[in-house]
Amino acid sequence: MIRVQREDFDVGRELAALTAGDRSIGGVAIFVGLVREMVRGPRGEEPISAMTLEHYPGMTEKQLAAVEAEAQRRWPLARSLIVHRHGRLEPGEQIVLVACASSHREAALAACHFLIDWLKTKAPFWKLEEADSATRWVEARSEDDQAVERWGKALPSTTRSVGEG
Amino acid sequence: MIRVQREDFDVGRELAALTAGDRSIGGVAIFVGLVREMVRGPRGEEPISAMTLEHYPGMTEKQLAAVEAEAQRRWPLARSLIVHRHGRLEPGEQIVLVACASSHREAALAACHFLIDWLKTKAPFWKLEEADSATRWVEARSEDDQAVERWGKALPSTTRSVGEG
Amino acid sequence: MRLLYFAWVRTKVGKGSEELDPPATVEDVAGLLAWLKQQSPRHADALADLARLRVAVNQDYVTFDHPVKPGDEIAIFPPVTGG
Amino acid sequence: MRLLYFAWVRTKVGKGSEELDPPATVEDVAGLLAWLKQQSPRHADALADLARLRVAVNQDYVTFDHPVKPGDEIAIFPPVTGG
Repeated sequence: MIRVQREDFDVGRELAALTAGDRSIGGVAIFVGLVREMVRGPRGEEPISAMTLEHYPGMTEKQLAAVEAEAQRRWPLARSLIVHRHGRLEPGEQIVLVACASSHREAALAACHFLIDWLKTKAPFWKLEEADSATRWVEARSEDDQAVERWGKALPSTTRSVGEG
Repeated sequence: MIRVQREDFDVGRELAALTAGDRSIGGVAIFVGLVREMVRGPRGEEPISAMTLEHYPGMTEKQLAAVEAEAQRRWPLARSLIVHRHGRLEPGEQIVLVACASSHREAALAACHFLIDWLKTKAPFWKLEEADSATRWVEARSEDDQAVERWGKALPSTTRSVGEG
Repeated sequence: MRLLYFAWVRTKVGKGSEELDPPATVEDVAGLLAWLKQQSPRHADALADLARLRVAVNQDYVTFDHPVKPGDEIAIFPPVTGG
Repeated sequence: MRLLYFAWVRTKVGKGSEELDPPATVEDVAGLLAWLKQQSPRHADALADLARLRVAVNQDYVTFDHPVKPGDEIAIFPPVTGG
């Protein structure tokens, strides 16, 4: 299941809903992304007061559903969940939740890792940071591109970027 | 931090307590183990009505603290938490929680994976399954031994088993 | 043809979306980007460095040789930074 | 010397712990296990297959050649199955 929302989420409640009624589940791997206060700025590490997540409504849901389907295809998952927030968030706030439930612990852990790596490079979100009453768009990180490459070939119909053509 | 307890835990509340006050945290990787209803029995997959987790008080805390310290040594973690329950648990109940918080997503994910793998083979817990009004002790799985081997050499003072000598 | 802009592409162009009818000679993404640059100095500035742009046609990532046609929803944006 | 037994080692021995004073000739884990087997048929049954046993001395895993001495807390149990 995927959700794109402004509202915060409660990980305990999401976990209970995800696993409810399925007693084949032996493990749930979860990743929660938070807004960091210190970020890489033009003059090294510096604090931000907030960030705003812009997204592309419609495409976001389509891409998240595609990466979730890919995870379900690659690993034997009983259930999975992606919740991604948009709008203005302050340091310490939750941004994203990925949860993968499986009878097999390895499948849950690998699928969760895969989903957060893919999200970082495929989901159409953009972060605008506020620092010292100025704002700046966050640059994509080459580490994130490298992290996603470990998972092998991307889905041809949904994930090619311009530069790869 | 480590805790060994009979009581259930709320993952949302544990997560909030783990990250409170540290705004350097960019991601938290969590693993929650649940009691599965269907287990490998002598006649293939069969349902259990409950399991009882026996543990070695004192050594459990010592070993969990050692694996947590090893994770802290290997990865730049801001915070970490292991909660392991003991006593009688029914299918669907939570058994174990591992949570690793870091400014780096990869560190959080790897440390969480490491901790659950180590727990499985090092923490002195034993599962007694109840099925059809009979009980049986769960056998250790060779897959778990293999899973932990990927993380390289164990701590010499705490983790050698008899068979490795 | 519906054009959508996000993040700094949006702020540079000065709007989040617009309806445009490029000439029939515009057959693919590369042709569309070249034509769009000529629409205003703001478009030219936003689209100056093609290596920093990603394009989606009908909500799927595409390469520059992907065809475009009337009725398509075409989004232009920087590399994504969510998660 | 305090002996602790867990899981099926405990149920086979019939108790979770006992205080024992092995003779001075018992110097390591292997010697202790051999001596324990002679204490009762239940001990002999519980400790019959050494390959299925793990031992901790003072709450650390040890190998069979690890020394044991009076005052030690020595636990004998099957491979662990937590998590």
